[in-house]
Amino acid sequence: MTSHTEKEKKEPDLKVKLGPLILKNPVLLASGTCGYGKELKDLIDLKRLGAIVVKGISLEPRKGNPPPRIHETPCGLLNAIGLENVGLEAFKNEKLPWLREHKLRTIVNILGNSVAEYQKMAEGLSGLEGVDAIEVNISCPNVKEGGVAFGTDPRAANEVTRAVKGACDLPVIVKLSPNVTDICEIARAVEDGGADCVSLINTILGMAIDIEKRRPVLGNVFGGLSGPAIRPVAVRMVWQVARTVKIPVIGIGGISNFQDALEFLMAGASAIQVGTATLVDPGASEKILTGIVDFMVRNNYSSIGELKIRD
Amino acid sequence: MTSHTEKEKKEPDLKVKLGPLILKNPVLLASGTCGYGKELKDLIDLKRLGAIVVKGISLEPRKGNPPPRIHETPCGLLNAIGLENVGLEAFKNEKLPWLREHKLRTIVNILGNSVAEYQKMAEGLSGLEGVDAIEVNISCPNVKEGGVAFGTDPRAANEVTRAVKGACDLPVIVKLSPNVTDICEIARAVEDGGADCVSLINTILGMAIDIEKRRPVLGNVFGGLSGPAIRPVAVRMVWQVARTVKIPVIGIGGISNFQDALEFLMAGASAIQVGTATLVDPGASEKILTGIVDFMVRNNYSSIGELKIRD
Amino acid sequence: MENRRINKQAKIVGNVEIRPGIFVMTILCPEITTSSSAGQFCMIRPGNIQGLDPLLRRPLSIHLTDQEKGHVQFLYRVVGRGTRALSRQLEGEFIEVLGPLGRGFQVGEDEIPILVGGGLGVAPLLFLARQLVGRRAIVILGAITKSQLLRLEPFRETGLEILVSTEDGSFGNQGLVTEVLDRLLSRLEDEAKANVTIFSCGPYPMLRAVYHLCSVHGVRCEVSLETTMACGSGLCLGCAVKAKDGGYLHVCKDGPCFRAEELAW
Amino acid sequence: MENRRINKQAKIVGNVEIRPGIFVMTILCPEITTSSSAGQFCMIRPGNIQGLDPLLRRPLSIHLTDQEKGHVQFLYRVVGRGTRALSRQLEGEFIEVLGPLGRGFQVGEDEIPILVGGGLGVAPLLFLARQLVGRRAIVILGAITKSQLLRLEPFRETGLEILVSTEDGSFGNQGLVTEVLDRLLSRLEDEAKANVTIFSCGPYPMLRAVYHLCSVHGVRCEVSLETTMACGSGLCLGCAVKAKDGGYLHVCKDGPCFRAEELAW
Ligand SMILES: Cc1cc2nc3c(=O)[nH]c(=O)nc-3n(C[C@H](O)[C@H](O)[C@H](O)COP(=O)(O)OP(=O)(O)OC[C@H]3O[C@@H](n4cnc5c(N)ncnc54)[C@H](O)[C@@H]3O)c2cc1C
Ligand SMILES: Cc1cc2nc3c(=O)[nH]c(=O)nc-3n(C[C@H](O)[C@H](O)[C@H](O)COP(=O)(O)OP(=O)(O)OC[C@H]3O[C@@H](n4cnc5c(N)ncnc54)[C@H](O)[C@@H]3O)c2cc1C
Ligand SMILES: Cc1cc2nc3c(=O)[nH]c(=O)nc-3n(C[C@H](O)[C@H](O)[C@H](O)COP(=O)(O)O)c2cc1C
Ligand SMILES: Cc1cc2nc3c(=O)[nH]c(=O)nc-3n(C[C@H](O)[C@H](O)[C@H](O)COP(=O)(O)O)c2cc1C
Ligand code: FES
Ligand code: FES
Repeated sequence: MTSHTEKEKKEPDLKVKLGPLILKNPVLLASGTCGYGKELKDLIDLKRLGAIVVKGISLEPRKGNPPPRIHETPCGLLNAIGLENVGLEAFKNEKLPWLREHKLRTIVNILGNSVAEYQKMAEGLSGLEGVDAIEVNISCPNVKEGGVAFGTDPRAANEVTRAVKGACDLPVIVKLSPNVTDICEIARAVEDGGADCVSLINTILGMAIDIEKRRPVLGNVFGGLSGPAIRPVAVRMVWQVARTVKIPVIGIGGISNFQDALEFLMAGASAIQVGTATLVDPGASEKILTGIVDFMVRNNYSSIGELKIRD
Repeated sequence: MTSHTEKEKKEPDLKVKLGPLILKNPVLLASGTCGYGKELKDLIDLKRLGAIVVKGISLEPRKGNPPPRIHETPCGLLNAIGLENVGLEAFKNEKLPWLREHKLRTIVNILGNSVAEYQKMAEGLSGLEGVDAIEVNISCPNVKEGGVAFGTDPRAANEVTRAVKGACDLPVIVKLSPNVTDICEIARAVEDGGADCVSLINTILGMAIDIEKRRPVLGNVFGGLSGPAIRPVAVRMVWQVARTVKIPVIGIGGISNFQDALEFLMAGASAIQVGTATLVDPGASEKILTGIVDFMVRNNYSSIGELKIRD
Repeated sequence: MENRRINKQAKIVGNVEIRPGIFVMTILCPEITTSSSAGQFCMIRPGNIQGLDPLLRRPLSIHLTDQEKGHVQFLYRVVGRGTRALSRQLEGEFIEVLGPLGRGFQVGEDEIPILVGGGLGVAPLLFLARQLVGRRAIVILGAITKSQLLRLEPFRETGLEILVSTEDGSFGNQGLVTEVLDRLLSRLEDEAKANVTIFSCGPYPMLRAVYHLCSVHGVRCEVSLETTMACGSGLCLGCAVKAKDGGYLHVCKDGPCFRAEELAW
Repeated sequence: MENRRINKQAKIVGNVEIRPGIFVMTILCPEITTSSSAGQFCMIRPGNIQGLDPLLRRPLSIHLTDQEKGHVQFLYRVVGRGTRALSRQLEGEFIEVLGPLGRGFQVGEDEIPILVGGGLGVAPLLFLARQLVGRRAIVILGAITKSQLLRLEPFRETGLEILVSTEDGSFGNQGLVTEVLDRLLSRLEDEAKANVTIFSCGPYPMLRAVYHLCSVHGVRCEVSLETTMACGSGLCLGCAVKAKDGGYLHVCKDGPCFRAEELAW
């Protein structure tokens, strides 16, 4: 009897479909926490993962913010890296070839100061071998429109999505900011704009004060809060958005172990990204993947989609 | 020399002025985490504190939400109590007399489903001996206007403030929700409405999923996240609001020790409230008060206002 | 009775693994020995937790007190991070303890108490049994199998009548504690039944079965409930359980020991 | 050189308080002994942290390695929660360790290295001194007072020339290490200076003074810097320090050991 039951527990199907993008499993590395992949090459087997989302790149290279850039908070991390990155050209010439050679599924996270910049980025990435999808980071301030972040204004979010979608033939994931009254409104706006998928959440705006020095800790005053501290907020938003849009949702925010990842997959995410946990332990994503598989086997789930709570 | 310097270090003045409300020190107990005061009477010396903000009361008693109502998250607490409370009449007859007898500075946290309900509450509390101020909780859904929370709509927030202010002669504190794109907009709206003071933040909307049972943990699905996890978000919002409005700000969110409290006082708060920390350790507020005083003496601050970072 | 709760750091004088994953911790806390009664609990924070995670204290029933030595004991099972941290603490280290909390078991003078404990549910019952020494009272202890039967010796030392059952029959009667209880109650005259009160603690399904039996036999019943708790002291209203009347009761102040008929089962 | 970093649980074989609040921890981690060089560091997570707070690993310089035994040592001061947790770990327990990380000190074949360490800054320098055994090299160690002077014996065992200064004169020369260094460099011919490189680790003001001296004397200088770190492995870009050219360098991959002239001082 036991051996019979054991036999029935076959390997679950881990494949996930994110619109046109099909990945072998739902565990991705989040942008800004895995460099351009190569930084992790001796520490984990990158090939095991669903995909890696590289550090956000802009049209021109950026130096980033003055230090201090990071600060630990209770179960969380404040960062104000300031989107330091090599820029589109250097990414194509210096970073992408390694990713391509190693046949790693690569999602390129992009950010711009204007709709036109986003569009140019999309054009520049379109048709490039090795780029599997674009993730549009709309959490940065829209300098052109007077400091309003694209991610907090449904119309701007829609416009950016349209522009990116129109400028390339790649699957487009739009990454949503949690710093909004109604994230579903933004999600609907980018769905209408043609997004193939949404990912959420980016960091929550926070800050800390050095009471001895009597000034903000971070060089940039404000920073983005990530890590386990924000997980309950992220799970809530994924739950809400998954019940609002028809396109797939990628869950992000404080995922440290397989149990956390399952919370998101049950809440309605089709895949998840591991961010801060990789900084704490570079092996976190692999452990999470193993844990998901074991859980599925143990509980007789045969596909990732089956995990979703349907209500 | 040393003895001279020691002598110069005189006791700092802890008094705080919250508009018309003057309190002997800046450490308050947050609504929903200290009952109606009496629950703590054998555990701390309530008289030492600036004031206590009693559990939010509504016009009619409320049963609250089905269990489970609380869930621990990393450095945080999700709660979905559902505003269980004894109602205005029972508060006046059964809870207030004890607070009055013990001469405790009492701020009454109120909530309603409509502007009219808030107004009635304010009328009912007006002129009552023992009530020092009203704290208006605008984070609950505005049932009349179709489920929009008063706290997320500047016009509704303004209207509620006006109604409460017009219905009583008490100092009115409006407690802001963090679940908004721009908390400064709401703060301005309630300032325009005549609020004497704002307090922030209330809990951040979150949820958790029980992966074994494959359903939300909380009986109410969603809950409010409090505790150290949210502190960086709260400090940021206090910093922003204190630079936006002219009325005093009370800082709330994840304050567990005196260092945390000082972050808020430096960020621009005139006083602070201790919430979840009291649940973890009923003595937290007293330790925080002692810690603030020691810090001020050590660093030669002579008043609470001096702690504020001016930029 | 006025509350005389204390909130302090207490020194650990013992922390012994009596079964795999099951510990008895003894702390020095004279204040609690003098003010607590059986069925009450404490909120505990292990002193070896370095940061703010886990955040909340954990509720543990008072297992036994020793007024002379000022000792308080807890019987606990390692189930998660809080209890794991606790299990790693050594003699001489400290824990934070708030207690005694809640409503304990209410035993009438002339009653015949029957204590029914399953698994870890024996934790508060040993304290009760000690309080009943010299009285007419019966203790029914149950477990799945012999090796999971807890604290039989200390119960025996009370001199009370002890009935034991294991589900697999490896020790005592074979079967559930409710079967033992059923047989016991069935043998009683109605007059005797009127004097009996059941005091029970254990897994929820067991408590429900006990309450059901008590209804059938028409005997009084008190049960000790568990819920998630944040404060344990009536501040947060987080520990609600459904009451018979459609409202809610709060385990940390209305309980953890309830008259079973107050609850919605 | 290709990175050969490892990320694993390593067993503690010793954790000794050598001065109040100052510990030497020894772990068993043969992989690191074979791939590390002086000036590199590891990211450490104490195994006795129960929850997720503190969240991040802490950077500690490699103090010494023993290839034969497979031992790696760290010299650390208890300053906060992470180091406090570490200090409470016992032999036989585990820590999580990621390393070796970063760019170590780069010592040329024909150079005369002068090592300048203040306070805890001696941590990476002992490893360097060991690598220099048998070579012509000088070590300058400084502290505020005698009792705060660390690891003098192990440095002496290297057989290198050791100069010691304390600010209060309670041991060795009275004054700052920079004064000792200044006198030393002043005595050297320009030709000799061309062969000298300073390797320094200590508080930032000391490093700045050392670099200033080196500029004046025209000698090469490498310094080991500290910043807050999240990952220690080049993933987060959090450990930026201002570079001479107006851009940023990253302490965890471009450093922690930098040629001093690359930095904006
Ligand atoms: C009034 C009262 C008295 C109790 N007395 C005892 C006792 O004497 N001995 C004993 O071993 N345990 C007792 N418990 C249960 C004990 O409180 C929990 O086992 C403990 O809180 C788990 O903490 P943890 O951090 O180890 O586990 P967690 O990591 O918090 O959780 C691990 C698992 O335990 C469950 N759990 C968490 N909290 C509770 C809880 N409060 N009650 C039940 N299950 C929970 C979780 O759902 C999860 O499945 C009592 C509970 C209450 C409410
Ligand atoms: C490359 C590198 C090598 C290091 N090598 C050693 C070493 O060999 N021995 C040693 O004792 N220390 C070393 N440090 C410093 C050590 O990392 C910190 O002391 C440690 O991270 C503090 O952690 P904590 O949790 O105990 O303190 P926390 O609670 O995090 O902080 C307590 C105090 O320490 C300060 N602090 C926090 N992190 C750092 C940091 N990374 N650097 C400096 N100060 C910090 C905080 O601002 C605060 O004032 C090194 C740092 C770096 C970057
Ligand atoms: C150091 C750091 C850098 C980040 N950089 C980016 C970025 O370039 N683009 C982006 O879209 N998100 C960036 N993020 C956000 C993460 O991708 C992720 O959305 C967020 O951290 C929440 O997930 P986590 O809690 O698992 O870290 C960054 C986060 C961190 C901590
Ligand atoms: C159990 C619980 C109940 C609460 N009830 C109320 C309430 O009735 N009214 C209110 O305005 N805020 C209520 N709050 C919010 C707190 O007053 C406070 O704003 C919030 O918890 C953040 O502070 P903290 O992190 O210090 O807890 C409650 C919070 C908790 C944890
Ligand atoms: S646990 Fe807080 S009121 Fe019961
Ligand atoms: S600490 Fe993360 S890149 Fe240096």
